[in-house]
Amino acid sequence: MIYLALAGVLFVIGLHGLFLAGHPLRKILSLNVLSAAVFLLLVALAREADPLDAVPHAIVLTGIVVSVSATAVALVLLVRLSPPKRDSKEVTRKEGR
Amino acid sequence: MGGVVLVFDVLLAAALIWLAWQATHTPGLFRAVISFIIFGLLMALAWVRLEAPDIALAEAAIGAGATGALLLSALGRLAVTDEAGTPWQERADLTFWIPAGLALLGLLTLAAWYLPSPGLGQEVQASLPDSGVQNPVTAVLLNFRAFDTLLEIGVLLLATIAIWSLGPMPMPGAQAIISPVLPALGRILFPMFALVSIYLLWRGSHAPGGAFSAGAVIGAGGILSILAGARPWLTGSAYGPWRVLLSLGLSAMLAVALGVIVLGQPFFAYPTHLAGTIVLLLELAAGLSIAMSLVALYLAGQPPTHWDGESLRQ
Amino acid sequence: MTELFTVLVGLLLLNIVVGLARVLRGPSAIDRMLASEMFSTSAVAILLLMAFILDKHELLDVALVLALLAALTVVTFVIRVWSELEAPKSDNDPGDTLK
Amino acid sequence: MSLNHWLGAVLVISGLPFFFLGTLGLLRFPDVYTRLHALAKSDNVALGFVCLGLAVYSGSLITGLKLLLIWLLMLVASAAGASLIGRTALARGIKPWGV
Repeated sequence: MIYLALAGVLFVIGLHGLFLAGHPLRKILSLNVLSAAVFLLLVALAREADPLDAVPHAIVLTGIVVSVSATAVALVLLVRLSPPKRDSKEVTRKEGR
Repeated sequence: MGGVVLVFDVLLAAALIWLAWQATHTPGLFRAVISFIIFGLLMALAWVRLEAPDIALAEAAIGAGATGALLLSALGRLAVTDEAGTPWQERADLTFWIPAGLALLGLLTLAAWYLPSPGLGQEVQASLPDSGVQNPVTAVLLNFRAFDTLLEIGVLLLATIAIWSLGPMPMPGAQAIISPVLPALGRILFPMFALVSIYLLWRGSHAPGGAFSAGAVIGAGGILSILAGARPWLTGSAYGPWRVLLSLGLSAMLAVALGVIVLGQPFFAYPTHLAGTIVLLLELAAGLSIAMSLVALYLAGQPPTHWDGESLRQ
Repeated sequence: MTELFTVLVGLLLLNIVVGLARVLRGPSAIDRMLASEMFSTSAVAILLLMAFILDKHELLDVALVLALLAALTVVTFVIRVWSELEAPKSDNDPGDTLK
Repeated sequence: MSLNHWLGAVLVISGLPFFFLGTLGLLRFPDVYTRLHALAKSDNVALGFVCLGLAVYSGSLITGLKLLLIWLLMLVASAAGASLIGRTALARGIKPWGV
């Protein structure tokens, strides 16, 4: 029961952050919080079943891998889109641009 | 006894909410990232409390390990590490957000209320003997709902392709500190990573573990050894081994899915006597692909065709 | 005996929650990083105790994975974030621009 | 309630104060180096006590070895992390407190 409420609160926090955050990195973090909330909801519901419902567990396992790949793509896009670092051309050369 | 467990749950929930708030709503990007890493760590504890050790394993490996490394190295490459002013846009209307949030919470509660409560636990238990493994989660992942896993491996491959298509991988800057600790760490820990992931793969058929955790662990090991400056073991022309290993999981799953049709079975329905072997082989292929994809995601770009250690350091 | 262990787990979690104050206060990035390292040690201990409370020895594997990956975050931080920043200019500088 | 249960519980309990001392150090010590010092030592001693206690409690060799492995991994992670952090902090010119 506590975990269901936790999932709800995290969902709202994540959604609020996703819509209103200023920096793109923060939006990515909010998206991750949001997905954690959804996973939590699924697993907390699976626990009510008897015997333990294995299907949501498998779905969440799949979801974690999908969300990490989405995060990685988003982060790479963010790094490529943001202006190169201030300190000198050296970094620019290193970054291969 | 019950009281202490309740206190534990409430403390954990409060800490998680506070960390989520920190990660999304307080100033300072680094603070947000570190809060999110700790959030992942505590989520692993929450999964244990919710009797989902499989997910706890994956969260410990991916959430607390790989995601943290991804976020931190992205942060290191960003020019601006701090935002000016408040981290969220000021046009937040409380008159809209409070009712909207409450309504959303209410809808979620309603949805949770109406879900069929017994779930599919009975059905999974009943068909477990035909699946070839004893761990219900592995059975669902690689037998009953193998289609989902196929798509998931596809997503990983797609993510890797997307990242590779963005250009060559950024070369790491010259290391500011020369420490004897790092290479030694890579040397000592990498065999341990390999050992633990083989152990998890082997355990996967009858206990929590399996391809996901094993792949994530060895992928994290790869990230650590790249950080430690180890010369990547995947030398060779035209990044041949990368491509083969990355697509191994998807191709193996497709081969099995279509192969069983030749044997006269429906799509993805394994013959019962072969199920155990098939699941094990699929786990091996999927684990290798997941590990390679994690390392590829971490590299943030297409690795160079010819990889020699000297040019990497320059 | 499991009652005793449950109390200990509660105390360890309380330890983590108190330690969160360091994440809140900072002042610099490395202090927050240290706090996170402390949390991973405490989480490993909690998982070990929980494995014995619930009598589920597979939780030992979760602790094992957590212990294995404990080095990853710190090493990434030091190499990829901290070393890339500019060094502090003066002695009065707290030593870190990254909050 | 046999002897190894009691012995194990006593060992586990004796680990707890070290956890609290580590947190106290993390919260109260003035700079990076002293906090590093508090964490790298006391938390690992605490985890060592917990692992030893649980190994005695379980009384099985395999579990004991796994616990030992977990402790050793945490030691490696913490030692490497402490060395990297300390070295980088010094290289970046963060002054030790009181020097």
